[in-house]
Amino acid sequence: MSIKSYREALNEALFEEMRRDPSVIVLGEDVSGGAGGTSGTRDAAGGIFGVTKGLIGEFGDERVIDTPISESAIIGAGAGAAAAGLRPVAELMFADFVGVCLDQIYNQAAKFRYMFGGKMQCPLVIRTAMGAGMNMGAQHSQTIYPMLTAVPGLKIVVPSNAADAKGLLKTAIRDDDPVVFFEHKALYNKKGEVPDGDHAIPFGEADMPREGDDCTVVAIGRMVPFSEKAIDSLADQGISCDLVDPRTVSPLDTDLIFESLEHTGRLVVVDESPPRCSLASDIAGIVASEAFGSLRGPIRLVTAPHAPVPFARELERAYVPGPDRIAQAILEAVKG
Amino acid sequence: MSIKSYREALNEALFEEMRRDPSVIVLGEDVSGGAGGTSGTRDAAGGIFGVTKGLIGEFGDERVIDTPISESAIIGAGAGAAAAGLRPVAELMFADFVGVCLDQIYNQAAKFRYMFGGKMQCPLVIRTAMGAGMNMGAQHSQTIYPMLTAVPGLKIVVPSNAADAKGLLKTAIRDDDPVVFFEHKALYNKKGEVPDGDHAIPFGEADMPREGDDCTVVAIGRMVPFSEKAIDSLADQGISCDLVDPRTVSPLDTDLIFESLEHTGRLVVVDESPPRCSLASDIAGIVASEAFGSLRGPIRLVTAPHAPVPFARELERAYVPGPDRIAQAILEAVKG
Amino acid sequence: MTELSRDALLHAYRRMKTIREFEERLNLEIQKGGIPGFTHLYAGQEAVAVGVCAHLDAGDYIASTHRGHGHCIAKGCDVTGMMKEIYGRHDGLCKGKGGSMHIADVDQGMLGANAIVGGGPPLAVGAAIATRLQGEGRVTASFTGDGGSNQGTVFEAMNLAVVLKLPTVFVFEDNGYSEHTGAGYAVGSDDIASRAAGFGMPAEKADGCDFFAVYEAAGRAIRRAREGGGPSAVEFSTTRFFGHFVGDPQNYRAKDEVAHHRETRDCLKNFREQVIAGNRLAGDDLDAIDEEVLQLIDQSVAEAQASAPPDVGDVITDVYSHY
Amino acid sequence: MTELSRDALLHAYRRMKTIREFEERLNLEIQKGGIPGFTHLYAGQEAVAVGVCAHLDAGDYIASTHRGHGHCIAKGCDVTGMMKEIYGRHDGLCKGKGGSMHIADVDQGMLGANAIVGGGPPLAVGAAIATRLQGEGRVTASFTGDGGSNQGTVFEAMNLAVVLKLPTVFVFEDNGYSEHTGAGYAVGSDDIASRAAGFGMPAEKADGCDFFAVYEAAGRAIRRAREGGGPSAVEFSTTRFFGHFVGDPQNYRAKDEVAHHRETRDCLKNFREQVIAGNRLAGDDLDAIDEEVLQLIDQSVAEAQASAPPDVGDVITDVYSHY
Ligand SMILES: Cc1ncc(C[n+]2csc(CCOP(=O)(O)OP(=O)(O)O)c2C)c(N)n1
Ligand SMILES: Cc1ncc(C[n+]2csc(CCOP(=O)(O)OP(=O)(O)O)c2C)c(N)n1
Ligand SMILES: [Mg+2]
Ligand SMILES: [Mg+2]
Repeated sequence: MSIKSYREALNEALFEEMRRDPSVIVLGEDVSGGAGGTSGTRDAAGGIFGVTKGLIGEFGDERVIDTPISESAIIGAGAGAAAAGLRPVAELMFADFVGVCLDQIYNQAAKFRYMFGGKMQCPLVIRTAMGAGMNMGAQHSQTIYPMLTAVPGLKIVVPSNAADAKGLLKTAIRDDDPVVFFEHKALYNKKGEVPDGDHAIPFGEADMPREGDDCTVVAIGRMVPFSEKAIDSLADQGISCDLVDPRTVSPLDTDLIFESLEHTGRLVVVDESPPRCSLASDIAGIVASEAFGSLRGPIRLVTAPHAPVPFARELERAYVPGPDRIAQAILEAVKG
Repeated sequence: MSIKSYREALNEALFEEMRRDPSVIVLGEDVSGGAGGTSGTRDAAGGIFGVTKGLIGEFGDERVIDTPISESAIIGAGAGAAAAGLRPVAELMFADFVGVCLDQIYNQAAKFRYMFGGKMQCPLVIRTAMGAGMNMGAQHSQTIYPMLTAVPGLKIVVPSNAADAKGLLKTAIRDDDPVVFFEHKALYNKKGEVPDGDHAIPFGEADMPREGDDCTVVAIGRMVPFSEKAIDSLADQGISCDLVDPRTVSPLDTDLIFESLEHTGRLVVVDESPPRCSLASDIAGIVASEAFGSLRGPIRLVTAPHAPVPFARELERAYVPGPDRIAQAILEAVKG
Repeated sequence: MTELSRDALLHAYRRMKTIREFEERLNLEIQKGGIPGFTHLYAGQEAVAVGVCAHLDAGDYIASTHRGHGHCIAKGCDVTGMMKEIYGRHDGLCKGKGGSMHIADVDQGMLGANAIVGGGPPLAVGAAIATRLQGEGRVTASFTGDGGSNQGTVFEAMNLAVVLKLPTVFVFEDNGYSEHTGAGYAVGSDDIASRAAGFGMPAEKADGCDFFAVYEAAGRAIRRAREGGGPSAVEFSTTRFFGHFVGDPQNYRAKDEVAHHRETRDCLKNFREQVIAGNRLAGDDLDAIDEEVLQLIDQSVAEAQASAPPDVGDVITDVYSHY
Repeated sequence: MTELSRDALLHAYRRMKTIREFEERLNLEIQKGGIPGFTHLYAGQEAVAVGVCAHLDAGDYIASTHRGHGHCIAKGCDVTGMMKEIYGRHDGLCKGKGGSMHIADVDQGMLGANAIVGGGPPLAVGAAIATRLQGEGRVTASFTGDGGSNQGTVFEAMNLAVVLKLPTVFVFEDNGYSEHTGAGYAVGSDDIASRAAGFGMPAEKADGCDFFAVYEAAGRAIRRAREGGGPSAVEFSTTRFFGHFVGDPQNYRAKDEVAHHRETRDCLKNFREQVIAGNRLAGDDLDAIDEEVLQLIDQSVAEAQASAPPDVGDVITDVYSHY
């Protein structure tokens, strides 16, 4: 164990996996940086969030590939390289840019295995930065993962802390199916205990960072630390909650959610996305159809409003679900 | 009133709106067809499903614009023309192709009004053909509308019959916001009574083609006629249902759904999409949070499986929810 | 044609003839019914697929299009497995899950037909990243039509290949039409090759109805790629003998256009004339192949029609390796 | 420069100087804190935005980029409204909902800065469909960087504009870098103009640090568009005086590069020298403008800092016209 930031944990996972397996490559915009620059320095960026920092020094530019601003070509090249035997980790700088490469993700990589009768595999990992909180505006702050959770053939990972970031990225790279790995940009600097060396977390196994009796809270990504705050703030009112962090939303560990619900009977789902066709309504819908009997009251959905992400600090703060709104929803669920 | 096919109803709406308003234009691949061909015939296609047939003859090639295979440019040009004062109807030949133009739909057109403080409007209509049933395979048979329902700023229309097709397309063209209009390709030949002349159906007002007491069935697009079959097949067992056809899934008429539920207490949601983050789980989630008190039993979700759309007849038939599965779900809901 | 051995010539002719008969027969069978979906036939363009793939072996990859039967056969996919796939049978190349527009066989280096126009080139570029890293002088090629050449993904793929100096070849097949629209309308530049050249790679044009012209031009590009010379583009003018898909009324084409092309631009006829005139092969050699091919196609159709559909339980298999 | 009246010269200088001081001041204010998000400064490239927009009026449309302040000012957006927007104030040009990367003012024909690289050109092409149909000889222009020139959407937009012969101009600003990557690496072709020419439209290059060179080249292209001659591309080599965004350590740049460019490639210095040498304007004329501009910027910053944030209730307004 050692204390590392979410960013450092991801970087460590990449180093370890690239050392372990020579078929792992990294490609994307500025994953090294400095190509064609006047200083002659490579690794000038190491990814604009620094997650791929240092890789080119050890692995060279045949395995750490800077690309033009051509997301369809980046993701498509990743998918093609994966079909041809590599394990590419393609970086989509911001999740919002899925708009310029969705086809290669959802009609190509995601469908190869099925369309081709199980005979082609596509072990592609797409790493991407998502989420609001840094006033980057409507086109650089979206969560996006609900759109891709809807796509059969993809596995969707949303780590909420440094240890999971490392353990899930290692699993993603070793997985034989295409994985979209959503990193919350407001978490990159968040530090936590991270197991050293080989630490791989299986997909489809949720974590439960809080345990309690009165309510089950399911939260995703950055909403997990916010929910921990909310839950802890209710302790002095004698309210305790199970907090379920799915870690992967596809596959989704419904067992743990259902199990917890049998005990608590109350459900709050917290998702940074706008409400429609979100993970919040998705999980609520699954529960209402498969675990209805456990519900002792209405499910509370805590999401962003049905609006784009605004720029101004005050507006963005009002937009993103925070500990207060989560605590409020828990109170309503428990009292209601 | 006169009997028309879904295709003819759409074509009529386009003729009427283009006559009414010179700022309405149509653009897309082969919306006329024959440009650059050796026969010299224009209108060789009229859209590959024939929906734009005849328009070029009356309105000319400055208002009926054939384009190269460049969906980002098609949708982006539509958005830009809309921002500059036109009311473009852009055709995205198959909804599956959203993958090569999503950015222009969801980051551009959908967000203009909000990002720019309400000062820009984008009255763009994107018409697109969706759905399975014709053995077109994994990349030409998807429903897609759940992905776009998740996008604030878009209005999403899914007509289930010829009359609605005409009435909703006219409303879409007159609407000042971007609208994505999903036409089910298996419905194009379906005939029905269509009001002549000006017939515009407001968005956000669901229809109720069946009324009953035992269960509320909410179905979308082609699932509406399938649900009618299913409901009718249960009549002799003394089971009757409300059937709610939302017609527009964004905005969604939750009032009518809730009202019906108060009466029936049972809910079945039918969606041709795969289950995750679908309209089925979305509507179920909304009900479980806002109308929980009306529910007397688990919500039944009838969807496609979590898989791409298969090619072979037998597989596709097993993939698409049909009247039997819907009837089965209603029975479970009522008995359960 | 000097470079080609007698066996190579026979092999090329067999492949072209197999494609032709495969498509001619499909055209009939589809009209009879019994084949699901809609199918795009490659007849008329055989010289392109075969002339390019004659330079490739199973370790080299190609990415294809919605009109992929010819590319599959040229790259060595099993004809009966393809026919069964197109019929949607359980023992088709893709278990009946893919169909005509989604035939792939990675063991043959065939990365798949693709129902998304412009979907293939980025994949071929990525496969070239792999083959170069694996370091065995292997190359990749993508096929794109005149219509597909206008898709942004194809332009991005070309620039990326140039930037990374990848061993890949962009093959453009100008058959004159993108569905119902003429190439002269939708391709704004003088031609596809000059636009590709603008991206900073060698680009040449050749007659796609002349196998030898294709073979030579493709050979130069593929050799360059193998030798580390980076990507190239080759544009072939060709023609399709059928509509965009079976059932297309083809109102956009002059009445006599297809007949005229079958008369004057038939790559099989041309090949036969050239090899006989050059005393490389005898008419009997070719006739014998014609016979064998017809039998092969009969056989494959019979097997396909006799084969069972997939088990409906398979609708949910093969989505993931594990989930 | 003969073509330009004294007023036009003064106007151009004022706009360039306004952009320069706007950006220099933002660079300071951002480092002090108080400005949300991250901001891309246009300083160094002023001659391009102003030289192009000098040929446009409010009825003509432009589509901009993430580095849009210069384009906005050159097209006539209100400077104080922009400053307030960048500070995220309720009375900003976009009510504080857009911010630096999303400033638009449709009344000025400004279709918006755009945080999606390559997002703008398709919009400008579409606006040209509108202006042509509305038939008043109005034109549109899109601005794209060297990095953005590799985006598929830009290539598609160029081909579509050529096919439809639309009155639009593709302006490419090569400032040497795409974030941390050199243009020489990411643009595979010799240059952006030759690649654009391959699409079948006139394309020329000019020095983007010389206002008059920009003015002449842009003028030819815009005149061609107005007169129905169809689209053109113009590439301007320029330089950015700051990092990709404020805070960029710029490790990819040689230590002295920016200083050298400020010394030798400052479009404002060049302009001053040229107009004085040509006896078109006196130094005093320019000094007077410098004074006024500094006051304007001071004023706009003061107003922006004094202004109130948006009402949190507005987080859900302006999503739809009605819903
Ligand atoms: C992204 C996308 N857009 C449109 C289509 C519909 N479509 C299928 S084939 C085709 C024409 C392709 O023309 P070309 O590239 O010349 O190939 P050809 O059919 O001539 O072989 C079109 C428009 C598609 N499948 N994918
Ligand atoms: C589609 C997309 N990809 C990547 C980015 C991230 N990004 C923002 S600016 C930029 C560099 C743009 O370079 P260039 O076009 O030369 O414009 P400049 O910054 O030099 O003005 C990148 C990669 C983006 N905003 N959108
Ligand atoms: Mg073609
Ligand atoms: Mg640049």
